[in-house]
Amino acid sequence: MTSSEIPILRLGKILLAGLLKELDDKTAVLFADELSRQVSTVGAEAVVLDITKLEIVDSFAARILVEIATMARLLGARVVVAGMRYPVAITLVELGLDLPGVETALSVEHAVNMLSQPGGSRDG
Amino acid sequence: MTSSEIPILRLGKILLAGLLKELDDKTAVLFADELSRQVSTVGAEAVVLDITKLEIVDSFAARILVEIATMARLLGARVVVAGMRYPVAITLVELGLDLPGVETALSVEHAVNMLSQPGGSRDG
Amino acid sequence: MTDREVMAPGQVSSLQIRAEEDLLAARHAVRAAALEAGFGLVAQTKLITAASELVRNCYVHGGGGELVIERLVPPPRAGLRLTISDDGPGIVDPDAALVDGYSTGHGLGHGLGGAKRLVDEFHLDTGPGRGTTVVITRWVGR
Amino acid sequence: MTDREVMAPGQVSSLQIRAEEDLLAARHAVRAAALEAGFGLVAQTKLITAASELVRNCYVHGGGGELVIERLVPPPRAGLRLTISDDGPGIVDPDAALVDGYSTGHGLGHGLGGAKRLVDEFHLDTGPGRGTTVVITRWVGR
Ligand SMILES: Nc1ncnc2c1ncn2[C@@H]1O[C@H](COP(=O)(O)OP(=O)(O)O)[C@@H](O)[C@H]1O
Ligand SMILES: Nc1ncnc2c1ncn2[C@@H]1O[C@H](COP(=O)(O)OP(=O)(O)O)[C@@H](O)[C@H]1O
Repeated sequence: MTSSEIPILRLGKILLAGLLKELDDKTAVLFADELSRQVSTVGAEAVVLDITKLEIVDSFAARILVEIATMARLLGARVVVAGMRYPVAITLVELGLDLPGVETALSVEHAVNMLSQPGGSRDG
Repeated sequence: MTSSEIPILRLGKILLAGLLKELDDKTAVLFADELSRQVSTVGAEAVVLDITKLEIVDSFAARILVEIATMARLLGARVVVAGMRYPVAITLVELGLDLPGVETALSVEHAVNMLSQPGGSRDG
Repeated sequence: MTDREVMAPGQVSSLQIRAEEDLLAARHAVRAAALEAGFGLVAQTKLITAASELVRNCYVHGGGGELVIERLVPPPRAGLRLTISDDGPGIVDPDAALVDGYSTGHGLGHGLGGAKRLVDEFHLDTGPGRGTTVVITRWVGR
Repeated sequence: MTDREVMAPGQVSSLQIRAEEDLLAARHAVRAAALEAGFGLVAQTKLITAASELVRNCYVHGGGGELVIERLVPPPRAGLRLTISDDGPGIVDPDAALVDGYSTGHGLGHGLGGAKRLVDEFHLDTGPGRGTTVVITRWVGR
Protein backbone atom coordinates (compact mmCIF):
# COMPACT_ATOMS: atom_id res chain seq x y z
CA MET A 1 0.00 0.00 0.00
CA THR A 2 1.14 3.54 -0.61
CA SER A 3 0.46 6.88 0.96
CA SER A 4 -1.92 7.60 -1.92
CA GLU A 5 -4.22 4.69 -0.98
CA ILE A 6 -3.68 3.19 -4.41
CA PRO A 7 -1.98 -0.21 -4.00
CA ILE A 8 1.22 -0.73 -6.02
CA LEU A 9 2.34 -4.35 -6.35
CA ARG A 10 5.62 -5.61 -7.72
CA LEU A 11 5.79 -8.46 -10.22
CA GLY A 12 9.47 -8.87 -11.10
CA LYS A 13 10.37 -5.83 -13.19
CA ILE A 14 6.73 -4.78 -13.53
CA LEU A 15 4.82 -2.51 -11.14
CA LEU A 16 1.09 -3.11 -11.02
CA ALA A 17 -1.20 -0.36 -9.69
CA GLY A 18 -4.93 -0.73 -9.26
CA LEU A 19 -6.77 2.58 -9.53
CA LEU A 20 -9.89 2.93 -7.46
CA LYS A 21 -13.45 3.89 -8.45
CA GLU A 22 -12.72 7.58 -8.32
CA LEU A 23 -9.58 9.52 -9.12
CA ASP A 24 -9.41 12.86 -7.38
CA ASP A 25 -6.77 15.55 -7.57
CA LYS A 26 -4.97 14.88 -4.29
CA THR A 27 -4.91 11.11 -4.65
CA ALA A 28 -3.63 11.46 -8.20
CA VAL A 29 -0.72 13.70 -7.23
CA LEU A 30 0.33 11.49 -4.29
CA PHE A 31 0.02 8.40 -6.46
CA ALA A 32 2.10 9.87 -9.29
CA ASP A 33 4.86 10.84 -6.83
CA GLU A 34 4.86 7.44 -5.12
CA LEU A 35 4.76 5.55 -8.42
CA SER A 36 7.69 7.41 -9.94
CA ARG A 37 9.69 6.97 -6.75
CA GLN A 38 9.07 3.22 -6.92
CA VAL A 39 9.85 2.99 -10.64
CA SER A 40 13.16 4.63 -9.90
CA THR A 41 14.16 2.72 -6.77
CA VAL A 42 12.94 -0.68 -7.96
CA GLY A 43 14.29 -0.15 -11.46
CA ALA A 44 10.93 -1.11 -12.91
CA GLU A 45 10.86 -1.60 -16.65
CA ALA A 46 7.10 -1.31 -16.96
CA VAL A 47 4.03 -0.08 -15.12
CA VAL A 48 0.55 -1.51 -15.57
CA LEU A 49 -2.24 0.82 -14.53
CA ASP A 50 -5.31 -1.29 -13.87
CA ILE A 51 -8.33 0.97 -14.47
CA THR A 52 -10.96 -1.79 -14.34
CA LYS A 53 -12.63 -0.09 -11.37
CA LEU A 54 -12.61 3.42 -12.83
CA GLU A 55 -16.20 4.27 -13.80
CA ILE A 56 -15.64 7.77 -15.15
CA VAL A 57 -12.67 9.19 -17.03
CA ASP A 58 -13.27 12.87 -17.70
CA SER A 59 -10.69 15.17 -19.30
CA PHE A 60 -9.12 15.79 -15.91
CA ALA A 61 -8.55 12.07 -15.25
CA ALA A 62 -7.40 11.58 -18.84
CA ARG A 63 -4.76 14.28 -18.32
CA ILE A 64 -3.58 12.53 -15.15
CA LEU A 65 -3.23 9.19 -16.95
CA VAL A 66 -1.22 10.82 -19.73
CA GLU A 67 0.96 12.65 -17.20
CA ILE A 68 1.69 9.44 -15.29
CA ALA A 69 2.59 7.73 -18.54
CA THR A 70 4.89 10.61 -19.49
CA MET A 71 6.58 10.55 -16.11
CA ALA A 72 7.24 6.81 -16.35
CA ARG A 73 8.49 7.21 -19.92
CA LEU A 74 10.94 9.92 -18.81
CA LEU A 75 12.31 7.46 -16.27
CA GLY A 76 12.65 4.82 -18.99
CA ALA A 77 9.68 2.59 -18.16
CA ARG A 78 6.73 1.59 -20.34
CA VAL A 79 3.20 2.23 -19.18
CA VAL A 80 0.22 0.10 -20.11
CA VAL A 81 -3.30 1.17 -19.16
CA ALA A 82 -5.35 -2.00 -18.75
CA GLY A 83 -9.02 -2.84 -18.44
CA MET A 84 -10.81 0.31 -19.57
CA ARG A 85 -14.59 -0.17 -19.40
CA TYR A 86 -16.31 0.12 -22.75
CA PRO A 87 -18.65 3.00 -21.77
CA VAL A 88 -15.54 4.89 -20.69
CA ALA A 89 -13.86 4.25 -24.05
CA ILE A 90 -16.97 5.40 -25.96
CA THR A 91 -17.19 8.54 -23.83
CA LEU A 92 -13.49 9.40 -24.18
CA VAL A 93 -13.73 9.24 -27.96
CA GLU A 94 -16.78 11.53 -27.88
CA LEU A 95 -14.82 13.93 -25.66
CA GLY A 96 -12.18 13.95 -28.38
CA LEU A 97 -9.49 12.43 -26.18
CA ASP A 98 -7.31 9.48 -27.10
CA LEU A 99 -4.61 9.19 -24.41
CA PRO A 100 -1.67 9.99 -26.71
CA GLY A 101 1.49 8.01 -25.99
CA VAL A 102 -0.29 5.57 -23.70
CA GLU A 103 -0.25 1.84 -24.49
CA THR A 104 -3.43 -0.08 -23.70
CA ALA A 105 -4.45 -3.67 -23.00
CA LEU A 106 -7.79 -5.44 -22.52
CA SER A 107 -6.90 -6.64 -19.06
CA VAL A 108 -4.02 -6.86 -16.61
CA GLU A 109 -3.36 -10.38 -17.86
CA HIS A 110 -3.11 -9.18 -21.44
CA ALA A 111 -0.84 -6.34 -20.33
CA VAL A 112 1.55 -8.66 -18.50
CA ASN A 113 1.67 -11.07 -21.45
CA MET A 114 2.34 -8.21 -23.80
CA LEU A 115 5.17 -6.95 -21.59
CA SER A 116 6.79 -10.38 -21.31
CA GLN A 117 7.17 -10.71 -25.07
CA PRO A 118 10.63 -9.41 -25.92
CA GLY A 119 9.46 -8.03 -29.25
CA GLY A 120 6.52 -6.11 -27.80
CA SER A 121 6.21 -2.73 -29.45
CA ARG A 122 6.91 0.31 -27.35
CA ASP A 123 4.22 2.60 -28.58
CA GLY A 124 0.44 2.62 -28.33
CA MET B 1 37.65 14.33 -21.85
CA THR B 2 36.38 17.10 -24.03
CA SER B 3 36.66 20.83 -24.14
CA SER B 4 33.19 21.08 -22.62
CA GLU B 5 34.28 19.27 -19.41
CA ILE B 6 31.63 16.62 -20.05
CA PRO B 7 33.38 13.28 -20.59
CA ILE B 8 32.45 11.39 -23.76
CA LEU B 9 33.43 7.70 -23.81
CA ARG B 10 33.33 5.37 -26.76
CA LEU B 11 31.83 1.88 -26.49
CA GLY B 12 32.01 0.39 -29.98
CA LYS B 13 29.44 2.26 -32.04
CA ILE B 14 27.96 3.91 -28.97
CA LEU B 15 29.09 7.21 -27.45
CA LEU B 16 28.48 7.57 -23.75
CA ALA B 17 28.38 11.03 -22.21
CA GLY B 18 27.98 11.71 -18.51
CA LEU B 19 26.36 15.05 -17.80
CA LEU B 20 27.40 16.77 -14.61
CA LYS B 21 25.33 18.10 -11.70
CA GLU B 22 24.63 21.35 -13.46
CA LEU B 23 24.11 22.16 -17.11
CA ASP B 24 24.85 25.76 -17.92
CA ASP B 25 24.53 27.59 -21.19
CA LYS B 26 28.19 27.64 -22.21
CA THR B 27 28.92 24.04 -21.23
CA ALA B 28 25.81 22.91 -23.10
CA VAL B 29 26.79 24.65 -26.33
CA LEU B 30 30.41 23.37 -26.20
CA PHE B 31 29.18 19.88 -25.39
CA ALA B 32 26.65 19.80 -28.23
CA ASP B 33 29.36 20.87 -30.69
CA GLU B 34 31.88 18.35 -29.41
CA LEU B 35 29.33 15.54 -29.35
CA SER B 36 28.13 16.09 -32.90
CA ARG B 37 31.75 16.27 -34.09
CA GLN B 38 32.46 12.91 -32.46
CA VAL B 39 29.24 11.28 -33.72
CA SER B 40 30.29 12.29 -37.19
CA THR B 41 34.00 11.30 -37.08
CA VAL B 42 33.48 8.07 -35.13
CA GLY B 43 30.42 7.13 -37.16
CA ALA B 44 28.51 6.52 -33.95
CA GLU B 45 25.17 4.77 -34.26
CA ALA B 46 23.91 5.84 -30.89
CA VAL B 47 24.52 8.28 -28.08
CA VAL B 48 23.67 7.63 -24.45
CA LEU B 49 23.31 10.74 -22.33
CA ASP B 50 23.73 9.72 -18.72
CA ILE B 51 21.84 12.29 -16.64
CA THR B 52 22.04 10.42 -13.33
CA LYS B 53 23.92 13.33 -11.78
CA LEU B 54 21.63 16.08 -13.09
CA GLU B 55 19.64 17.40 -10.13
CA ILE B 56 17.56 20.03 -11.93
CA VAL B 57 16.14 20.04 -15.44
CA ASP B 58 14.37 23.32 -16.08
CA SER B 59 12.86 24.30 -19.42
CA PHE B 60 16.25 25.60 -20.59
CA ALA B 61 17.98 22.27 -19.91
CA ALA B 62 15.03 20.37 -21.42
CA ARG B 63 15.41 22.38 -24.62
CA ILE B 64 19.12 21.55 -24.73
CA LEU B 65 18.46 17.82 -24.33
CA VAL B 66 15.89 17.89 -27.15
CA GLU B 67 18.26 19.89 -29.36
CA ILE B 68 21.11 17.44 -28.79
CA ALA B 69 18.79 14.54 -29.61
CA THR B 70 17.64 16.26 -32.79
CA MET B 71 21.21 17.00 -33.82
CA ALA B 72 22.28 13.37 -33.34
CA ARG B 73 19.19 12.15 -35.15
CA LEU B 74 20.02 14.36 -38.13
CA LEU B 75 23.45 12.73 -38.20
CA GLY B 76 21.76 9.32 -38.23
CA ALA B 77 22.38 8.34 -34.59
CA ARG B 78 19.88 7.41 -31.91
CA VAL B 79 19.92 9.24 -28.60
CA VAL B 80 18.91 7.67 -25.32
CA VAL B 81 18.63 9.78 -22.18
CA ALA B 82 19.37 7.49 -19.24
CA GLY B 83 18.97 7.67 -15.48
CA MET B 84 16.67 10.61 -14.95
CA ARG B 85 16.03 11.13 -11.23
CA TYR B 86 12.40 10.70 -10.25
CA PRO B 87 11.95 14.20 -8.73
CA VAL B 88 13.19 15.55 -12.04
CA ALA B 89 10.61 13.48 -13.98
CA ILE B 90 7.80 14.66 -11.70
CA THR B 91 8.88 18.28 -12.07
CA LEU B 92 9.24 18.12 -15.86
CA VAL B 93 5.72 16.80 -16.24
CA GLU B 94 4.39 19.58 -14.01
CA LEU B 95 6.27 22.08 -16.16
CA GLY B 96 4.33 20.61 -19.09
CA LEU B 97 7.44 19.27 -20.82
CA ASP B 98 7.94 15.71 -22.06
CA LEU B 99 11.17 15.67 -24.15
CA PRO B 100 9.46 14.82 -27.46
CA GLY B 101 11.44 12.51 -29.74
CA VAL B 102 13.89 11.55 -27.01
CA GLU B 103 14.26 7.87 -26.08
CA THR B 104 14.72 7.10 -22.41
CA ALA B 105 16.14 4.33 -20.25
CA LEU B 106 16.26 3.61 -16.53
CA SER B 107 20.05 3.50 -16.45
CA VAL B 108 23.09 3.44 -18.71
CA GLU B 109 23.06 -0.35 -18.47
CA HIS B 110 19.44 -0.49 -19.64
CA ALA B 111 20.25 1.94 -22.43
CA VAL B 112 23.17 -0.11 -23.69
CA ASN B 113 21.11 -3.33 -23.53
CA MET B 114 18.29 -1.66 -25.38
CA LEU B 115 20.68 -0.45 -28.08
CA SER B 116 22.26 -3.90 -28.48
CA GLN B 117 18.91 -5.55 -29.22
CA PRO B 118 18.49 -5.55 -32.98
CA GLY B 119 14.71 -5.20 -32.73
CA GLY B 120 14.77 -2.20 -30.37
CA SER B 121 12.27 0.39 -31.54
CA ARG B 122 13.37 3.93 -32.19
CA ASP B 123 10.79 5.93 -30.33
CA GLY B 124 9.52 6.09 -26.78
CA MET C 1 -25.91 4.41 0.12
CA THR C 2 -29.41 5.79 0.16
CA ASP C 3 -28.67 8.01 -2.84
CA ARG C 4 -30.85 5.85 -5.02
CA GLU C 5 -34.00 6.82 -3.17
CA VAL C 6 -33.57 10.58 -3.18
CA MET C 7 -35.33 11.69 -6.39
CA ALA C 8 -38.90 11.05 -7.36
CA PRO C 9 -40.03 11.87 -10.94
CA GLY C 10 -40.46 15.59 -11.45
CA GLN C 11 -38.39 16.36 -8.41
CA VAL C 12 -35.63 18.95 -8.30
CA SER C 13 -32.55 18.78 -6.10
CA SER C 14 -29.59 21.09 -5.79
CA LEU C 15 -26.03 20.98 -4.58
CA GLN C 16 -23.52 23.69 -3.74
CA ILE C 17 -20.11 23.53 -5.44
CA ARG C 18 -17.71 25.13 -2.96
CA ALA C 19 -14.84 22.70 -2.39
CA GLU C 20 -12.91 19.97 -4.15
CA GLU C 21 -15.01 17.32 -2.37
CA ASP C 22 -18.18 18.74 -3.90
CA LEU C 23 -17.01 17.56 -7.34
CA LEU C 24 -17.24 13.97 -6.11
CA ALA C 25 -20.56 14.60 -4.39
CA ALA C 26 -21.94 16.12 -7.61
CA ARG C 27 -20.89 13.07 -9.58
CA HIS C 28 -22.53 10.76 -7.07
CA ALA C 29 -25.76 12.77 -7.13
CA VAL C 30 -25.90 12.71 -10.95
CA ARG C 31 -25.16 9.00 -11.00
CA ALA C 32 -27.95 8.29 -8.51
CA ALA C 33 -30.43 10.39 -10.51
CA ALA C 34 -29.36 8.75 -13.80
CA LEU C 35 -29.84 5.26 -12.37
CA GLU C 36 -33.23 6.26 -10.99
CA ALA C 37 -34.30 7.74 -14.33
CA GLY C 38 -33.53 4.45 -16.05
CA PHE C 39 -30.55 5.39 -18.24
CA GLY C 40 -28.47 2.57 -19.73
CA LEU C 41 -24.82 2.13 -18.84
CA VAL C 42 -23.35 4.11 -21.75
CA ALA C 43 -25.85 6.98 -21.47
CA GLN C 44 -25.21 7.15 -17.73
CA THR C 45 -21.46 7.30 -18.23
CA LYS C 46 -21.80 10.05 -20.84
CA LEU C 47 -24.10 12.15 -18.67
CA ILE C 48 -21.96 11.78 -15.53
CA THR C 49 -18.84 12.64 -17.52
CA ALA C 50 -20.47 15.75 -19.02
CA ALA C 51 -21.58 16.82 -15.55
CA SER C 52 -18.09 16.19 -14.21
CA GLU C 53 -16.56 18.49 -16.84
CA LEU C 54 -19.04 21.31 -16.20
CA VAL C 55 -18.96 21.08 -12.40
CA ARG C 56 -15.16 21.19 -12.49
CA ASN C 57 -15.29 24.27 -14.74
CA CYS C 58 -17.77 25.87 -12.32
CA TYR C 59 -15.32 25.24 -9.46
CA VAL C 60 -12.01 25.96 -11.23
CA HIS C 61 -12.93 28.78 -13.60
CA GLY C 62 -16.13 30.12 -11.98
CA GLY C 63 -14.96 30.09 -8.38
CA GLY C 64 -17.78 27.76 -7.31
CA GLY C 65 -21.54 27.77 -7.76
CA GLU C 66 -24.47 25.38 -7.93
CA LEU C 67 -25.66 22.20 -9.62
CA VAL C 68 -29.41 21.69 -10.03
CA ILE C 69 -30.67 18.23 -11.01
CA GLU C 70 -34.15 18.05 -12.51
CA ARG C 71 -35.95 14.81 -13.27
CA LEU C 72 -38.05 15.28 -16.43
CA VAL C 73 -41.15 13.12 -16.80
CA PRO C 74 -43.32 12.53 -19.84
CA PRO C 75 -44.71 14.28 -21.71
CA PRO C 76 -42.77 14.51 -23.89
CA ARG C 77 -40.12 12.09 -22.57
CA ALA C 78 -38.28 10.95 -19.48
CA GLY C 79 -34.93 12.55 -19.04
CA LEU C 80 -32.58 14.44 -16.80
CA ARG C 81 -31.78 18.13 -16.92
CA LEU C 82 -28.72 19.56 -15.16
CA THR C 83 -28.12 23.26 -14.59
CA ILE C 84 -24.60 24.26 -13.57
CA SER C 85 -24.22 27.93 -12.71
CA ASP C 86 -21.72 30.30 -11.16
CA ASP C 87 -21.25 34.04 -10.60
CA GLY C 88 -17.64 33.96 -11.75
CA PRO C 89 -15.92 36.06 -14.42
CA GLY C 90 -17.93 34.54 -17.29
CA ILE C 91 -16.54 33.61 -20.67
CA VAL C 92 -15.48 36.43 -22.99
CA ASP C 93 -15.57 34.36 -26.20
CA PRO C 94 -17.95 31.38 -25.76
CA ASP C 95 -17.49 30.18 -29.35
CA ALA C 96 -13.74 29.96 -28.85
CA ALA C 97 -14.20 28.25 -25.48
CA LEU C 98 -16.28 25.50 -27.14
CA VAL C 99 -13.44 24.61 -29.52
CA ASP C 100 -11.46 21.50 -28.52
CA GLY C 101 -8.04 22.37 -27.22
CA TYR C 102 -8.93 25.91 -26.13
CA SER C 103 -8.00 26.42 -22.49
CA THR C 104 -7.04 29.49 -20.51
CA GLY C 105 -5.69 27.24 -17.76
CA HIS C 106 -3.76 24.00 -17.55
CA GLY C 107 -6.74 21.93 -18.76
CA LEU C 108 -6.97 19.96 -21.98
CA GLY C 109 -9.67 22.32 -23.28
CA HIS C 110 -12.05 19.50 -24.21
CA GLY C 111 -14.50 20.00 -21.34
CA LEU C 112 -17.04 22.43 -22.75
CA GLY C 113 -17.12 21.11 -26.33
CA GLY C 114 -16.94 17.53 -25.09
CA ALA C 115 -19.84 17.99 -22.66
CA LYS C 116 -21.92 19.41 -25.51
CA ARG C 117 -21.31 16.30 -27.62
CA LEU C 118 -22.22 13.97 -24.73
CA VAL C 119 -25.78 15.25 -24.26
CA ASP C 120 -28.93 15.84 -26.34
CA GLU C 121 -29.41 19.52 -25.51
CA PHE C 122 -26.84 22.08 -24.46
CA HIS C 123 -27.37 25.75 -23.61
CA LEU C 124 -24.56 28.08 -22.59
CA ASP C 125 -25.41 31.48 -21.14
CA THR C 126 -22.38 33.58 -20.25
CA GLY C 127 -20.59 36.86 -20.80
CA PRO C 128 -17.88 38.95 -19.18
CA GLY C 129 -18.93 39.76 -15.63
CA ARG C 130 -22.22 37.84 -15.98
CA GLY C 131 -21.14 34.49 -14.61
CA THR C 132 -21.74 31.24 -16.47
CA THR C 133 -24.81 29.01 -16.66
CA VAL C 134 -24.86 25.76 -18.60
CA VAL C 135 -28.06 23.72 -19.00
CA ILE C 136 -27.71 20.18 -20.36
CA THR C 137 -30.44 17.62 -21.01
CA ARG C 138 -30.32 13.97 -21.89
CA TRP C 139 -33.39 11.89 -22.75
CA VAL C 140 -33.81 8.28 -21.71
CA GLY C 141 -33.85 5.64 -24.43
CA ARG C 142 -31.80 7.15 -27.20
CA MET D 1 30.31 24.53 1.32
CA THR D 2 29.07 26.52 4.25
CA ASP D 3 25.87 27.40 2.37
CA ARG D 4 23.87 25.14 4.63
CA GLU D 5 24.54 27.31 7.66
CA VAL D 6 23.70 30.67 6.16
CA MET D 7 19.98 31.04 6.90
CA ALA D 8 18.36 31.01 10.28
CA PRO D 9 14.57 30.85 10.49
CA GLY D 10 13.00 34.21 9.72
CA GLN D 11 16.14 35.41 8.02
CA VAL D 12 16.22 37.15 4.66
CA SER D 13 19.06 36.99 2.16
CA SER D 14 19.44 38.52 -1.25
CA LEU D 15 21.45 37.97 -4.39
CA GLN D 16 22.09 40.13 -7.44
CA ILE D 17 21.35 38.65 -10.87
CA ARG D 18 23.79 40.37 -13.22
CA ALA D 19 25.67 37.65 -15.12
CA GLU D 20 25.21 34.11 -16.39
CA GLU D 21 27.09 32.73 -13.36
CA ASP D 22 24.53 34.29 -11.05
CA LEU D 23 21.91 31.84 -12.32
CA LEU D 24 23.95 28.99 -10.84
CA ALA D 25 24.62 30.91 -7.64
CA ALA D 26 20.89 31.61 -7.30
CA ARG D 27 20.09 27.91 -7.67
CA HIS D 28 22.67 26.99 -5.05
CA ALA D 29 21.30 29.57 -2.62
CA VAL D 30 17.73 28.31 -3.07
CA ARG D 31 18.85 24.70 -2.68
CA ALA D 32 20.70 25.51 0.56
CA ALA D 33 17.69 27.38 1.93
CA ALA D 34 15.32 24.56 0.90
CA LEU D 35 17.47 21.92 2.62
CA GLU D 36 17.68 24.10 5.71
CA ALA D 37 13.91 24.62 5.75
CA GLY D 38 13.35 20.85 5.72
CA PHE D 39 11.75 20.32 2.31
CA GLY D 40 11.57 16.78 0.96
CA LEU D 41 13.38 15.76 -2.21
CA VAL D 42 10.48 16.29 -4.62
CA ALA D 43 9.41 19.61 -3.07
CA GLN D 44 13.03 20.83 -3.14
CA THR D 45 13.40 19.95 -6.79
CA LYS D 46 10.14 21.69 -7.69
CA LEU D 47 11.08 24.87 -5.82
CA ILE D 48 14.61 25.07 -7.22
CA THR D 49 13.28 24.48 -10.73
CA ALA D 50 10.64 27.21 -10.35
CA ALA D 51 13.34 29.58 -9.07
CA SER D 52 15.59 28.63 -11.97
CA GLU D 53 12.87 29.52 -14.50
CA LEU D 54 12.15 32.89 -12.88
CA VAL D 55 15.76 33.89 -12.31
CA ARG D 56 16.53 33.07 -15.94
CA ASN D 57 13.57 35.21 -17.05
CA CYS D 58 14.83 38.03 -14.82
CA TYR D 59 18.24 37.79 -16.50
CA VAL D 60 17.16 37.12 -20.10
CA HIS D 61 13.96 39.18 -20.42
CA GLY D 62 14.38 41.66 -17.55
CA GLY D 63 18.06 42.52 -18.09
CA GLY D 64 19.00 41.38 -14.59
CA GLY D 65 17.69 42.10 -11.11
CA GLU D 66 17.51 40.55 -7.69
CA LEU D 67 16.50 37.37 -5.88
CA VAL D 68 15.37 37.64 -2.26
CA ILE D 69 15.06 34.46 -0.21
CA GLU D 70 12.91 34.62 2.88
CA ARG D 71 12.61 31.82 5.40
CA LEU D 72 9.05 31.69 6.76
CA VAL D 73 8.52 30.32 10.22
CA PRO D 74 5.32 29.34 11.99
CA PRO D 75 2.79 30.72 12.46
CA PRO D 76 1.16 29.75 10.23
CA ARG D 77 3.63 27.30 8.66
CA ALA D 78 7.29 26.81 7.78
CA GLY D 79 8.07 27.63 4.21
CA LEU D 80 10.23 29.54 1.79
CA ARG D 81 9.31 32.71 -0.07
CA LEU D 82 11.30 33.87 -3.08
CA THR D 83 10.98 37.30 -4.65
CA ILE D 84 12.49 37.75 -8.09
CA SER D 85 12.40 41.28 -9.39
CA ASP D 86 13.80 43.39 -12.21
CA ASP D 87 13.43 46.90 -13.65
CA GLY D 88 13.21 45.61 -17.21
CA PRO D 89 10.54 46.28 -19.85
CA GLY D 90 7.79 44.41 -17.96
CA ILE D 91 5.17 42.15 -19.51
CA VAL D 92 2.46 43.73 -21.66
CA ASP D 93 0.01 40.82 -21.46
CA PRO D 94 0.68 38.77 -18.29
CA ASP D 95 -2.26 36.38 -18.91
CA ALA D 96 -0.84 35.48 -22.31
CA ALA D 97 2.68 35.11 -20.90
CA LEU D 98 1.38 32.54 -18.38
CA VAL D 99 0.02 30.27 -21.13
CA ASP D 100 2.24 27.28 -21.93
CA GLY D 101 4.05 27.73 -25.23
CA TYR D 102 3.91 31.53 -25.26
CA SER D 103 7.38 32.98 -25.71
CA THR D 104 8.62 36.21 -27.23
CA GLY D 105 12.13 34.76 -27.38
CA HIS D 106 13.75 31.43 -28.16
CA GLY D 107 12.42 29.78 -24.98
CA LEU D 108 9.90 26.96 -24.72
CA GLY D 109 7.42 29.32 -23.08
CA HIS D 110 6.73 26.99 -20.16
CA GLY D 111 8.72 28.94 -17.57
CA LEU D 112 6.17 31.32 -16.12
CA GLY D 113 3.14 28.99 -16.17
CA GLY D 114 5.32 26.06 -15.11
CA ALA D 115 6.79 27.93 -12.16
CA LYS D 116 3.26 28.80 -11.04
CA ARG D 117 2.26 25.13 -11.01
CA LEU D 118 5.37 24.13 -9.05
CA VAL D 119 4.65 26.29 -6.00
CA ASP D 120 1.81 26.87 -3.55
CA GLU D 121 1.50 30.63 -4.03
CA PHE D 122 2.39 32.74 -7.03
CA HIS D 123 2.06 36.51 -7.46
CA LEU D 124 3.05 38.32 -10.64
CA ASP D 125 3.29 42.09 -10.61
CA THR D 126 4.23 43.61 -13.93
CA GLY D 127 3.26 46.04 -16.64
CA PRO D 128 4.84 47.87 -19.57
CA GLY D 129 7.71 50.00 -18.24
CA ARG D 130 7.11 48.86 -14.64
CA GLY D 131 9.56 45.99 -14.49
CA THR D 132 8.56 42.54 -13.27
CA THR D 133 8.28 41.13 -9.76
CA VAL D 134 7.33 37.55 -9.06
CA VAL D 135 6.75 36.28 -5.53
CA ILE D 136 6.53 32.52 -5.02
CA THR D 137 5.94 30.60 -1.81
CA ARG D 138 6.10 26.94 -1.00
CA TRP D 139 5.13 25.48 2.37
CA VAL D 140 6.96 22.59 3.96
CA GLY D 141 5.09 19.34 4.27
CA ARG D 142 2.62 19.35 1.43
N1 LIG E 1 -17.65 28.36 -15.58
C1 LIG E 1 -16.71 29.03 -16.26
N2 LIG E 1 -16.38 30.30 -15.89
C2 LIG E 1 -15.43 30.99 -16.57
N3 LIG E 1 -14.75 30.49 -17.63
C3 LIG E 1 -15.04 29.24 -18.04
C4 LIG E 1 -16.02 28.45 -17.39
N4 LIG E 1 -16.09 27.26 -18.04
C5 LIG E 1 -15.19 27.31 -19.04
N5 LIG E 1 -14.55 28.50 -19.05
C6 LIG E 1 -13.52 28.94 -20.01
O1 LIG E 1 -13.57 28.15 -21.17
C7 LIG E 1 -12.32 27.49 -21.40
C8 LIG E 1 -12.55 26.14 -22.03
O2 LIG E 1 -13.23 25.29 -21.14
P1 LIG E 1 -13.00 23.71 -21.26
O3 LIG E 1 -13.29 23.32 -22.67
O4 LIG E 1 -13.82 23.04 -20.22
O5 LIG E 1 -11.47 23.52 -21.02
P2 LIG E 1 -10.57 23.51 -19.68
O6 LIG E 1 -11.50 23.57 -18.50
O7 LIG E 1 -9.84 22.21 -19.79
O8 LIG E 1 -9.67 24.71 -19.79
C9 LIG E 1 -11.65 27.45 -20.05
O9 LIG E 1 -10.24 27.36 -20.15
C10 LIG E 1 -12.12 28.77 -19.45
O10 LIG E 1 -11.35 29.85 -19.93
N1 LIG F 1 11.12 39.22 -16.13
C1 LIG F 1 10.53 39.40 -17.33
N2 LIG F 1 10.60 40.61 -17.97
C2 LIG F 1 10.02 40.80 -19.17
N3 LIG F 1 9.32 39.85 -19.83
C3 LIG F 1 9.20 38.63 -19.26
C4 LIG F 1 9.79 38.34 -17.99
N4 LIG F 1 9.48 37.06 -17.67
C5 LIG F 1 8.75 36.57 -18.70
N5 LIG F 1 8.56 37.51 -19.65
C6 LIG F 1 7.80 37.37 -20.92
O1 LIG F 1 6.90 36.27 -20.78
C7 LIG F 1 7.16 35.30 -21.81
C8 LIG F 1 6.87 33.92 -21.30
O2 LIG F 1 7.79 33.60 -20.28
P1 LIG F 1 8.15 32.06 -20.02
O3 LIG F 1 6.86 31.31 -19.87
O4 LIG F 1 9.12 31.98 -18.93
O5 LIG F 1 8.78 31.61 -21.40
P2 LIG F 1 10.24 31.82 -22.02
O6 LIG F 1 11.09 32.47 -20.99
O7 LIG F 1 10.65 30.41 -22.34
O8 LIG F 1 10.02 32.67 -23.25
C9 LIG F 1 8.59 35.55 -22.24
O9 LIG F 1 8.85 35.09 -23.56
C10 LIG F 1 8.69 37.07 -22.11
O10 LIG F 1 8.11 37.70 -23.23
